[in-house]
Amino acid sequence: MTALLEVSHVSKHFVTGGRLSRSHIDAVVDANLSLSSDASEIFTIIGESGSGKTTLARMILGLEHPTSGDIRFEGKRNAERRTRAARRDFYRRVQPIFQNPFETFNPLKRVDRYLHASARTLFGARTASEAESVIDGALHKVGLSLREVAGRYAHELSGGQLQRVAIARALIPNPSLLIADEPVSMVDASLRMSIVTLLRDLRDEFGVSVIYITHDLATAYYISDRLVIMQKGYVVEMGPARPILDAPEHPYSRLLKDSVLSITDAGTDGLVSADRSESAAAWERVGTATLQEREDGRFVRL
Amino acid sequence: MKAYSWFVLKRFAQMIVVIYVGVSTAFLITHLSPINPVDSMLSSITTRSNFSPEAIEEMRAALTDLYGVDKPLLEQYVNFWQRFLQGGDFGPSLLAFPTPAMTLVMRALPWTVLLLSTSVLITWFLGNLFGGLAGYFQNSRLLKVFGVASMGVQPIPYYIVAFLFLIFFGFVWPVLPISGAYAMDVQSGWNIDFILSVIQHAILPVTSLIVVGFGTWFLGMRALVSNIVNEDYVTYAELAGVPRRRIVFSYVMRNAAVPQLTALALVLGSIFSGTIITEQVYNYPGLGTLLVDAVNTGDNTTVLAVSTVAITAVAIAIFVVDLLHPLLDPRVRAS
Amino acid sequence: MTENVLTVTSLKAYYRMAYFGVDREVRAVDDVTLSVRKNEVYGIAGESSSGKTTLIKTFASAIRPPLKIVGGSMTYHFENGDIDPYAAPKAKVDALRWSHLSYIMQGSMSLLNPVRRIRRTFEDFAFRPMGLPSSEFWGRVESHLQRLDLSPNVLSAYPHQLSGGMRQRVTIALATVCQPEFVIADEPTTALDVVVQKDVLAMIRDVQRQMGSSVVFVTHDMSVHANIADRIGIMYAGRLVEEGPTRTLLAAPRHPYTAHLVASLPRIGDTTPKVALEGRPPNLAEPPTGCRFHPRCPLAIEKCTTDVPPLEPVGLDHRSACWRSAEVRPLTRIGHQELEVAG
Amino acid sequence: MLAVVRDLIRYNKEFTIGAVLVAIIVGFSCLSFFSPVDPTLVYLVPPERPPSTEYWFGTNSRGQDLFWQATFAIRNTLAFGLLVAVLSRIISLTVGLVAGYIGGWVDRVLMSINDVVVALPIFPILVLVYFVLRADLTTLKLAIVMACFGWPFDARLIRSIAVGLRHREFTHHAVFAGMSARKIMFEEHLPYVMPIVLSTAMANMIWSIGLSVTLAVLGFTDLNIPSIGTMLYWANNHSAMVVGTWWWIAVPVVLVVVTFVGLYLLAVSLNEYIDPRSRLRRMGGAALVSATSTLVAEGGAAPVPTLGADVRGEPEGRP
Repeated sequence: MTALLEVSHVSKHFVTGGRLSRSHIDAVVDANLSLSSDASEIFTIIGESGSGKTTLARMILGLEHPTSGDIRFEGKRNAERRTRAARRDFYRRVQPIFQNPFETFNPLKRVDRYLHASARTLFGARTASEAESVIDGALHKVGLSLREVAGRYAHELSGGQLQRVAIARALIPNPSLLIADEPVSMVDASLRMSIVTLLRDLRDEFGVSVIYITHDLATAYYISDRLVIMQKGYVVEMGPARPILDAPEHPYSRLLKDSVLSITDAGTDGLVSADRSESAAAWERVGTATLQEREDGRFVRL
Repeated sequence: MKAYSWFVLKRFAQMIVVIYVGVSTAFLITHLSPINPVDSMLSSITTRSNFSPEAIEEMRAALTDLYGVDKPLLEQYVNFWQRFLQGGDFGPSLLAFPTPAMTLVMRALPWTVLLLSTSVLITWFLGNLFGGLAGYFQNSRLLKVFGVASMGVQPIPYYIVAFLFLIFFGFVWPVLPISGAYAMDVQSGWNIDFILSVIQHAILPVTSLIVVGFGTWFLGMRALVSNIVNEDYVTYAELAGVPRRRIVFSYVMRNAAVPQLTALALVLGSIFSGTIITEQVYNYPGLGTLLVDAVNTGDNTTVLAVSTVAITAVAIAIFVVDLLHPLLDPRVRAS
Repeated sequence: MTENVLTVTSLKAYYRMAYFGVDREVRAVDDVTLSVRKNEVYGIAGESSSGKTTLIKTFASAIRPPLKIVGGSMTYHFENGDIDPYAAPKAKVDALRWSHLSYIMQGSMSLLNPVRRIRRTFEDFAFRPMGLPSSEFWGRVESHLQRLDLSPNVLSAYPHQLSGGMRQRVTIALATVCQPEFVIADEPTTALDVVVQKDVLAMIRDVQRQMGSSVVFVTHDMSVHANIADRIGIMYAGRLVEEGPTRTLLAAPRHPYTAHLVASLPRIGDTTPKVALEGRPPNLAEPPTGCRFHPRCPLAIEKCTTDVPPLEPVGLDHRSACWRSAEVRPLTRIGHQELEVAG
Repeated sequence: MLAVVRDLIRYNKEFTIGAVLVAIIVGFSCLSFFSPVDPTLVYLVPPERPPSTEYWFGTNSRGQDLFWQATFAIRNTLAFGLLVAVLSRIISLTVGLVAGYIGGWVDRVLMSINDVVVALPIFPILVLVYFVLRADLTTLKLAIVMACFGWPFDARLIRSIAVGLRHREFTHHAVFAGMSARKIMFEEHLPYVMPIVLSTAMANMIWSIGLSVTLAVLGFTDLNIPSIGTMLYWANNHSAMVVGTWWWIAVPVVLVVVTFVGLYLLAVSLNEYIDPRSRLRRMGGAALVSATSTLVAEGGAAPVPTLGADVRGEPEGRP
């Protein structure tokens, strides 16, 4: 079983501030996860802001280099991809989806620019018509068509549409891994589910694995196969998605779940500020705590 | 206060580096010239009669020290720094032989500092005040007039504005003295007549500097404030019905002052150049007039002395302005 | 004395803009009638381009060109009498600010003046409206902070020294220190993390209960409304399409947009397929004719495309603007009531 | 391109005035190519004649026709300003982009050099350079020296834009879409860098011309090349004010003032026009028909970063 992606003992340590007023931040501490290339799955990374989930995603994408440990995609480390050709191969296999659709597209340029670039350089389409058919195919996968998108500027489309175009662009080289960093947080709630279900359909119909980064437990519950919960850089709970979210074991996971508001608590007056004591206590011991395995396959850092 | 002391230390180190690089640049430039100044300056002295031999000897020593052909460049560089650090003993000037060049410079420096500090203070405050009001009250016609005037005057160089003022007050409406720092018949010292005369003579140069400087600050502040006005904390204060005067000064202007102070540190170098150019037009006895006279008489030591002192003075002035920065911006103080 | 604190009758507020020769009128708020009762949290929900932010800007009488009131009227009912902010002189309206009417703005991170200690900001905002001698004023402020379990030494800090959540709490304390009768909150918790969000919402609800004042709470997040609002008004394309008590509106919506909105939200523990709302948010420079939801509405009929449905009562304290409101069924089950799922 | 100019002229008063002034100056300086007389020769016409139908700008004490003299003067001054502007743009663009894009210690080193050069008073150094080189300080050498001191203000500005662009999401998007670094820099990022380069180029021209005129008036340059500065130098030398030939001073002063004001207005309006934010608003103008872009700023989940604030219209300010 060749591993699609292996993240072993990866840590990332930032030093900010000038030479004199230094401040040290451990963004990610000893993160481990692996995706197999046999079965496509949706692997979710859950965490609040500052939990290190985005830093981990950027390291997998090669936008940041880990301070220690290494990340291998199909056996090769990012640092080994020196030449442009090697990097292009990596881009054919791994594609990102960014958070803010309006920031993903250069507001001054037409939207289909990126589609053509991917079709030509990544997919290798030689003629314009070949490129257009590849693009149209990818757009259909996300429920759009080239006619709707050609020649348009980013602000002429809605957030939901733009995000779909971004996903279509990522699908052009038929990647085996999509890394979606909070892909729906900027999209209207009613349209959010259409994109979340789209990610699930991509897994089922096209065998694309997705690393889904979010702070929203509800969407995570809806589409994830496995998930990781991160607290200030540490993986505190990891394993099969639904069992963990139905009955979280780690105090921080429980705190997260209790804090999630839902329309079902209408009229139940359940709005009382969450009790942080247990989670704070667990955080004190995080340095010495280790990941302990449970029967249902999850790991909890206690 | 630990953060503040770190900040001061960092800024002080920056100043030292600027002085070192600037003064070294001056040294290198003087050594670019093909002709060797030693014999040219000595010959022009010895042709003039009855100067004490020790003074001539002293000049020869200084010149060979600095420009001696036989000495390697590195040794001259070391000598140069030794002389600079001993209070700028570059040897006697040609202009007023045998008085040392540095004495002439030290006599001229205070006048430049007087002109520079008064004009910078006035333009910085007035320019930012009116620019801030123009940025906040964008419909007021009076402030729009200021805007148009600033746009008209701001690009005009110091020399031209000073020259136009000179013509106006020299020929058209001669009510102000147009040259020198104080009247001849006044005894210099801390007496009233002298001070009044100094003020009267300074009016024209300072006004000329203010007219040029005001536009820069006015337009910079107006652009800055027209952005700050859309900041959340300003809109929120307006929503809360906080009195307009309090919003304009403590919210809008107070926040705009921080970047405007950094801007002052950035442009101090060019304002200094402008000041000594303006001095020369009114032959105000500052560094500018001294520099031009030195160049016209081929006085190497004084030109070198003026350049090095100018570079050092600007570096110190920038350091002082940087020290004010944390006082205006608590984020720097507490970071 | 009506038991309302604010009545709005057929309010119209449009953006009128001219850009390089292109004149455009955007009908952000188009004929909205609603009233906010005393001692109530009235939630206003709506997605992008629904007009909800423009609506509450008109509530706070904080509009500047190019936004203009083009029709209808609005009246505050405060202790010292009724006042129409758009008819009354500016000075009289400004006198209301912070004493009777306060505002918690979006962008909670940058509402406090960065170069000014929190103490001075409290003084700027609250000293004049409170009208108390200085010692008594600071006593009142400190007790108010204690009640919101904020330590008084937060007053001597600068905003950048506080965390995001703490800054939001201080803003809420600032907006409620004068015990105003009417507080407008525009997406106050959108930028916060889930855990901090719940604390801040609980804080807003507690303060509202202690002061007995009315809060208009705007957010696009229906689950926030479910937890904090007593009544909810749903905005779509500049119009109020449904209004009712929170529980009834979520469990038994009587407008297709609300039904779809509620049904499309994922919940932990619920894996039933979610039906997303198709189509694009409306274009308010040229809104669709008749009911503005008809292009995306599964129940739309000929009448919907021509006539604008009025906001009619459809139940106790429950109004809906839909020609087929009777036939609207909830698309999902909420709570324990047994309601079959609409076709 | 024509549409851009038409748009600017219609909606931007400053641009129109600026363009007219600069056009006059450039036109006037082109006349120098048709000048019947060699500007360096003296005593060709009766000296000190006031402006008249025969000698439009009058003649000076050195027997030169000021009209033709002025065409050469303004041409040389403008050419010098352009040369310094181009040279200093090259340096500030390279330093700014390299520091911005590469970052790390390269950025710190370049920026500390920048901070040192910015703190040096330029006039005394230029005088020192003249004093040392004297005759062989050709215009080209002076231009190079000025360019070496004129780049730091703008390098930091360009760097901050480059740093901003490097971290924007659409840059990562372009990289992953397979665009080459060159294509990203020239097609994606250039429209953001151009406004700064253009407006700072004009500001730099104003600065360098101002300094060169000042040096020339003091006699610190090659005095027989006709330029605005040397004209003023000879006018002073012959104490024009005392003698009464006021037009000898008025001509160069008016010309240089018109040049500066024209360049300045052009720089300000061009910067405002090319500035991506206002371009967005103009595109937004056309796209206002689809009000989603307006009302997206209404709230909901998709705040539009720059467009929202702009589309709400020009702030009318507070009456």
